[in-house]
Amino acid sequence: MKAEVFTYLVGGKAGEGVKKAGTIAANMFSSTGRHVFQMDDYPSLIRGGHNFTVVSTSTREVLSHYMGADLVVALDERSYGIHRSHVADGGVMVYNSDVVKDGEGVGVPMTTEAAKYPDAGLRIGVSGVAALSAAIGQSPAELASLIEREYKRDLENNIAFAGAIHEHVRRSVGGRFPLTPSAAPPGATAPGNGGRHMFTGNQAIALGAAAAGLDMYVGYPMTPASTVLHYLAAHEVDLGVTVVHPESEIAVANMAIGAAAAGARVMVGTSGGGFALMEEAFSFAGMAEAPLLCVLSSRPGPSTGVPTYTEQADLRFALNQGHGDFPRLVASPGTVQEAFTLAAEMLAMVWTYQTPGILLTEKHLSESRVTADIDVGSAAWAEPVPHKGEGYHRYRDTDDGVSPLLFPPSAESIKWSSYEHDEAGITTEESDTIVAMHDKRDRKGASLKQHLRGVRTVNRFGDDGPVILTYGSTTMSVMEALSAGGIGARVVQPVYLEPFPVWELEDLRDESAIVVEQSSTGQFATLMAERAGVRPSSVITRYDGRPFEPRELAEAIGGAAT
Amino acid sequence: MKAEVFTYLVGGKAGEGVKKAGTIAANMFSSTGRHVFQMDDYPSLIRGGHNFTVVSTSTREVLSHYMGADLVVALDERSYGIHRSHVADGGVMVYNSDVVKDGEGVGVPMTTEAAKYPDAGLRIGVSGVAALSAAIGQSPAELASLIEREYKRDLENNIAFAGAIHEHVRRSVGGRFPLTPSAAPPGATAPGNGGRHMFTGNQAIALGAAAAGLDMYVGYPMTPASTVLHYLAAHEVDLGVTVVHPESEIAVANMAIGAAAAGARVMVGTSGGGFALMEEAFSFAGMAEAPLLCVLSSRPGPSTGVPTYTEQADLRFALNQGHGDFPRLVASPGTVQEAFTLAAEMLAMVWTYQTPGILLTEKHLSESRVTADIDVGSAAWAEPVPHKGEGYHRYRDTDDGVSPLLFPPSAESIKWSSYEHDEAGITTEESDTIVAMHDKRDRKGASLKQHLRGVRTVNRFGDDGPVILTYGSTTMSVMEALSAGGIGARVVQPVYLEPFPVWELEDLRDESAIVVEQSSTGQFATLMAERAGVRPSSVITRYDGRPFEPRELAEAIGGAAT
Amino acid sequence: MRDELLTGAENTWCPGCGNFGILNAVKRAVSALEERGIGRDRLFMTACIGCHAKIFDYLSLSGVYALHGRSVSVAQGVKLANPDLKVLAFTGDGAGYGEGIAHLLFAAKRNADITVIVHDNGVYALTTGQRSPTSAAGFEGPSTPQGNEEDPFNPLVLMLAAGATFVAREFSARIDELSGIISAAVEHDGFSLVEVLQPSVTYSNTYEEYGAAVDTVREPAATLDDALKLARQKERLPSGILYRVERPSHGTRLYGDRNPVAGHPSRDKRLERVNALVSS
Amino acid sequence: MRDELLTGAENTWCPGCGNFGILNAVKRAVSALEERGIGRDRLFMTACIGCHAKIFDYLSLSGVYALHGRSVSVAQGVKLANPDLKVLAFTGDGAGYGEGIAHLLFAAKRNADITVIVHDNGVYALTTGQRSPTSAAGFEGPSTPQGNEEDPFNPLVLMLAAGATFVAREFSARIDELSGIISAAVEHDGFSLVEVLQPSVTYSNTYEEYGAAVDTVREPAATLDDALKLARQKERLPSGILYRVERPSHGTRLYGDRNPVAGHPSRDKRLERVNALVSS
Ligand SMILES: Cc1ncc(C[n+]2csc(CCOP(=O)(O)OP(=O)(O)O)c2C)c(N)n1
Ligand SMILES: Cc1ncc(C[n+]2csc(CCOP(=O)(O)OP(=O)(O)O)c2C)c(N)n1
Ligand code: SF4
Ligand code: SF4
Ligand SMILES: [Mg+2]
Ligand SMILES: [Mg+2]
Repeated sequence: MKAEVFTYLVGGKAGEGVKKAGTIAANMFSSTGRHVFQMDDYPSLIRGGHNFTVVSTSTREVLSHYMGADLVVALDERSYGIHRSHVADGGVMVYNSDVVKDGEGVGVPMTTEAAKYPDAGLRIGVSGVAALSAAIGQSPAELASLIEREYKRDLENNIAFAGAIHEHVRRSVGGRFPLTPSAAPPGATAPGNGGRHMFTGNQAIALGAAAAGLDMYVGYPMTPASTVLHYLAAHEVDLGVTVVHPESEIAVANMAIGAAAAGARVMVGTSGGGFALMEEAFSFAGMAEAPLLCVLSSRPGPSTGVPTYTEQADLRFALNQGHGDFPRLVASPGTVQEAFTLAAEMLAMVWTYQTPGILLTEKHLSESRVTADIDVGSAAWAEPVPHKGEGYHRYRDTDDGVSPLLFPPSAESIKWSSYEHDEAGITTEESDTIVAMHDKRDRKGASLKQHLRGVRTVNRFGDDGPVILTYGSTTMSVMEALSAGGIGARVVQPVYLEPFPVWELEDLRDESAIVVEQSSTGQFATLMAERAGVRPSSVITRYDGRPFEPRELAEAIGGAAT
Repeated sequence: MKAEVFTYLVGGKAGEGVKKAGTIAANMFSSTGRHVFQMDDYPSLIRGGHNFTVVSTSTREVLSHYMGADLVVALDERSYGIHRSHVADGGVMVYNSDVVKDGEGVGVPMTTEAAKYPDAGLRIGVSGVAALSAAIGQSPAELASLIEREYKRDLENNIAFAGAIHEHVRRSVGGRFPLTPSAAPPGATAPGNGGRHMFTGNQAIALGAAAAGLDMYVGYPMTPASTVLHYLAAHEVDLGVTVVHPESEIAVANMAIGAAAAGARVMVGTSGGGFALMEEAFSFAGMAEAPLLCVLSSRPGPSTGVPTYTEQADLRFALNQGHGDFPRLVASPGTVQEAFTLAAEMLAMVWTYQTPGILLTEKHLSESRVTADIDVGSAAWAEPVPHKGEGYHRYRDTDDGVSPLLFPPSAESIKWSSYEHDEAGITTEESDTIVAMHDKRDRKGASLKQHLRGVRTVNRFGDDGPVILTYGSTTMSVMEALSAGGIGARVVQPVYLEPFPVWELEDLRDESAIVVEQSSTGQFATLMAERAGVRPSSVITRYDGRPFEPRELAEAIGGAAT
Repeated sequence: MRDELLTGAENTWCPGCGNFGILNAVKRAVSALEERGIGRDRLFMTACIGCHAKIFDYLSLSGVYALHGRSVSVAQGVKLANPDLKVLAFTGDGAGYGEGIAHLLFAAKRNADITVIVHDNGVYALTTGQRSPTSAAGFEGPSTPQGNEEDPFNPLVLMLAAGATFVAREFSARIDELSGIISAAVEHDGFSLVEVLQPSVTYSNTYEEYGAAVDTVREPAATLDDALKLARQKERLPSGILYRVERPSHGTRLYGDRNPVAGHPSRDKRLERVNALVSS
Repeated sequence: MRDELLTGAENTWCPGCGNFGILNAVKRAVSALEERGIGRDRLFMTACIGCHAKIFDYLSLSGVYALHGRSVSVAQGVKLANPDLKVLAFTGDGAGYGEGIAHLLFAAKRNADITVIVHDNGVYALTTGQRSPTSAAGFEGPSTPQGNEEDPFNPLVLMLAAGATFVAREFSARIDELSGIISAAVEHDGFSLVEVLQPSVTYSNTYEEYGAAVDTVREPAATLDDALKLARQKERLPSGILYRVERPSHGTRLYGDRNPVAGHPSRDKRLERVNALVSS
């Protein structure tokens, strides 16, 4: 099983171009039509420390990086020490022999070679690409043209430096890992000549929302949600989405509600701590019936936690935000494709039902870069029920609880309110009106739930073997573990978590199941037990901030299943 | 049943002294040793509108006001209209005949009488007291001495005005409702001559925390929590509790964490919207292991909602605050006495287990004023596990997960952190340390849970009849409804809600039960079904902002039980 | 005759409250703006929570009744979404200078094209009279029964320091002057702050004090230095437009003449753009 | 030899980062304070989140590593709980002048007796270089690839406007001057702000610019007017203690010479007081 996946790992200091080397490697693979999964592991610092990127590639779909790498490139001593144990059977370690003495593997004097040119420290990452190029059997000319595309600044020195490294590696392991191209993917999104596109989860979310008609994104930087902000800001002009970065998350959420009241399809994004600051506005959106879509990308908590790593411990937090009774939507994508579709679908749904929603994801999906066929045309389109005719009341008490929308400029007055209000939006303290408005919102919640019955809310994979319950980015880990371990199982992945799609899970009541999640207390297992009546026979958790490793997870699943 | 309770209702405009009249009435009753329940109903405005106060009193314990009043005093026209239907059988309406023409009941020209003196508008509330005095058979002299105690400003005019009203009322219904004094309560807290003390829930909470050693209260005004702030500020000097009112709830929560790190027993308080703003700090307290006790007093939500009324829709919000996995304590008192005990117990527990806690209550308990025997000596005392000896590590990884505390000034360095950290409090991103610290906190959660097994976590009343599940201030409504309706039932009231005391509720698994709560979606019923496996046969909810009325509730319970 | 600018909701301000003056001034300003071609359909209001904010229920204008302290943020969101609207944010001294002061400073800094009207009564009125950021030292409220231990902010100085391009002060009793200032503020292309000295008859009855101390400023100060000096006067209260300067407004600097809402794309158009990016 | 003031935690600032200068200056200030009788056991630090805040892990002082933007609030809580401590709050331009600016303004307003040290590098460094409240207009960061559309705050002017009683500015490379300012700030009885011009070699390498523009101010300005003028200079960067004035500090005004923590009552004592109130 494993052999069909080739894994490349490059490690070094932050600021040395480790991530860039990984990205170039991934692009190289995907451009031949291969499937690729790229995972960046980096601490919360800007220069130094220890970064690494793992890229796994195959001719079949690959849904996780593997920590057993065929080719490891260690740019510094720390990387050599850490990643020695990550060299797979038959794999090769290429290390910087200037800083590692008597290492095992292929020693290359990277520092010495780099010192021949200015800015030695910044250049060293290029050797990661050069070593890979040699190991997969590229010629020096092929490498040179790659460098030309990717390292444009100070090009000549880069080519010379890369060539020298290539030569060192070629001598001992040149062509050791020839990679076959994969079948060409369906035309629409294919780059160049049968290649595949790669997206991070955050890019897919941004694109999905854009495809659903996003007009404005409001965000304040917070890892691992920041790249939604960065990506949309970078494409502000070509997409036609306005991007605003205000003074705080509180400003973000309240500005977004204002934008929605003016008619703009709007989205916000942050991580746990930032989302906590939006909580008051989340409840405000519930009362005002503001369509407010929030991307909540988790990292290990509580509090500041471990900012650049992954965890799934914000589940109960996401499901229960905001004081008071009001309908809300929470869903979590399992893959990059799904992130695209779901972002669009959720934007459309919060606009139809005028209530806040949370797209819950984790660093592992947000920042991993994966080959994915994104079917842009399949995206939902956010289109609220428009008011027609005379006599506008913002909170008209309709059968399904949904009040038609009208936007300014308008001759009729349109009043949104955080207070309990009457149909016209005027504050009320009257017993009957309070009840009527509670009932209206609850009915709207019921309509939303009814709507969800027509939507695919739970994914199922496989038709026999033990039941495995998982969600979010851990879905990818589970699926890859099953491939890696050759395990048959029935995987059940709820995509929608609130309203909880109990109707899709009736068959699991009182069934025993293996639960796989990234939270120390087993939040998802508890949810599935409480809401769906599942009996978790075994809860496989990981909470050290690192995503599951497929082979390790396969072993754990194997153990749990017997 | 009903007859043993006498109810007095006075209604008028805000600013007319309605609440004061009710308070004086309540004090009059309680000073004779009678049990009293006073409920103030007021909109969110300062002058005008419609306020009323209901005071029910009995020689037995009385746990709710009744809306069927024996004596209604309507100071203005609106009150007459609204409260006509609140006159009980055999009851009397005393109304302002200057503004109500052809009313039924005892018309008194209150405005005309008041106009004889300056500041007519402010004086009119005195007539509420004067009418009551006449109706219960007090002499003009008794009334005069009452006025002397209670309306000191412009005393002579008040006495003259009160006397005139008294005379009007005495003529038709003088002495209609003679009230027998009650048995003298246990000595300790009794005022004067066999009287009883009255406290609001918020006063009891403040006193309970003070009795447990509170050093500092930090608060930002928000109804219905503001009176904790006001009460402690008023008694800052005599209690020796420092009271701080900073710029926002975010400042409140973070200041409180700082105060705790310096060793101060600290408490904060707010309502839903304000608590939402503290959520980030709540998770911070989870990570830093800061003892942070928060009073969360609910009003109808979502969002700004209906600020001066009551609801219980913040339950799931309270139970799930803060991102990430960390232990937390949530409990809700059912009565004013319990509010006192629980506040002390919770302050002690958050200090022992160094984790945040929420004392969840509602406007109905916070602001209702009730006769209560508060046993000050029974209060818990907050005392953390102190560090002894050498080599201090703030987050020492102990068996029970509790790290001893040391406070500055200190020669050893004491480091609290919002980041994941090692035992010394230094930031970590290491896999093993992250796991160890998660495990330590989870173990501490288990210790807290173990501790709770030794605490009374669930109250039970009655030994046969249907099971009724309720919590918080609704407990009072349920108990009074059972008295009012002469209904036998087994009432189960979980006081602690997180850790959820499932061990106390095993006998209810798969049992059917009537659930009574104030939330439109039945949050408590869902919790009891999910966590304790109870089958709610019927969920009696009220969500118009008003507390349950005992006779109405008795009927609903009667209906549900059959 | 029904007043078209009022919703008809019951007014629950205390009789004599300074908020009535503000309400009347706003109504006059709306009429004046209409005469100058800014129709009320293009006016949009936001409000915080407090006595002041009840103006939301009374005025028959479109808007958002926002959270305590957040009307200024909501207003900026509205304006950025649809720059054709003229947005008025109503706030109090507690909401605007306390809970939400950050938003006010940043709105001034980035010259957000909104008008902020602060009903400054020096107290948290609706929550029964606690001290606010502009309460005098020694002020006795229920949270400071022994007297406010803080000195008040000078909000005008703060706003000038933050970069506000239009700063005015007026007394709520001077309805003509106030309505003139409000319409000028709405017409100002950029951030405008109107600090209104508003007596709370119940908690802080300052009619006489303000009546005696207010001085009309005929012309805005020529320089920021002069404006700072005017704003820092203590015995007298210079009123009127104290400072006005032109700077490009936030929306313009952010996206030129784009209008996100008016320019909302068709689905085809948008999918084309997304496709182009996905396939690039 | 192990440096007693360092924890030994690995330092992960970029080589050449201005934060090193601040760290060294603080260490010197701690020694100087010790010589003047303020032992390090009485020093307490709080930090926000950001590159700057890593100083928390490096310095071997007691403290709280707080949330992004909240070190100033936590510091005030510490100080009010135990006024015997000297509290230093470390913050960044993003944390202190952005997310948490309200706390800074109110700390100045109420003259909280804490020292705030702002590592102002004009950028959100730790989150990879987005613009901050002090970034220049046009600054290109990942959230503003087309250039920052806002003008920067002048934080010194804001702090003076808020009522700060001690305002200083220094360049992180001038370690001697900076350490002197920090120890003076700690000794100041009341709120002190130390704005440190801190180059981020990675995102905003301003060593030369600052080196050339810094002017030493020998004496604090005599009046607030003068201080405002000094602070508003644009071409040159007056550095040193720009303004210093005495006002009673917050704790003193709130509760005189009470010390909540040191005065924590015995249980008996407290129950006696509660009983007295309950039975009154
Ligand atoms: C987050 C939050 N905190 C507190 C409150 C309670 N609250 C409502 S109005 C108010 C004070 C308002 O003061 P100000 O803005 O000066 O308005 P005024 O009533 O004086 O007009 C407060 C604290 C709230 N609604 N929301
Ligand atoms: C509530 C919250 N929002 C966002 C973040 C993410 N965050 C961490 S550091 C930082 C910016 C720090 O900027 P600054 O204070 O200038 O510090 P620097 O890194 O430049 O020293 C941000 C936005 C966070 N930790 N918490
Ligand atoms: S309390 Fe004060 S501000 Fe509020 S309505 Fe009354 S007078 Fe006006
Ligand atoms: S990114 Fe900038 S502020 Fe952060 S450590 Fe590097 S140089 Fe210093
Ligand atoms: Mg006010
Ligand atoms: Mg910075």
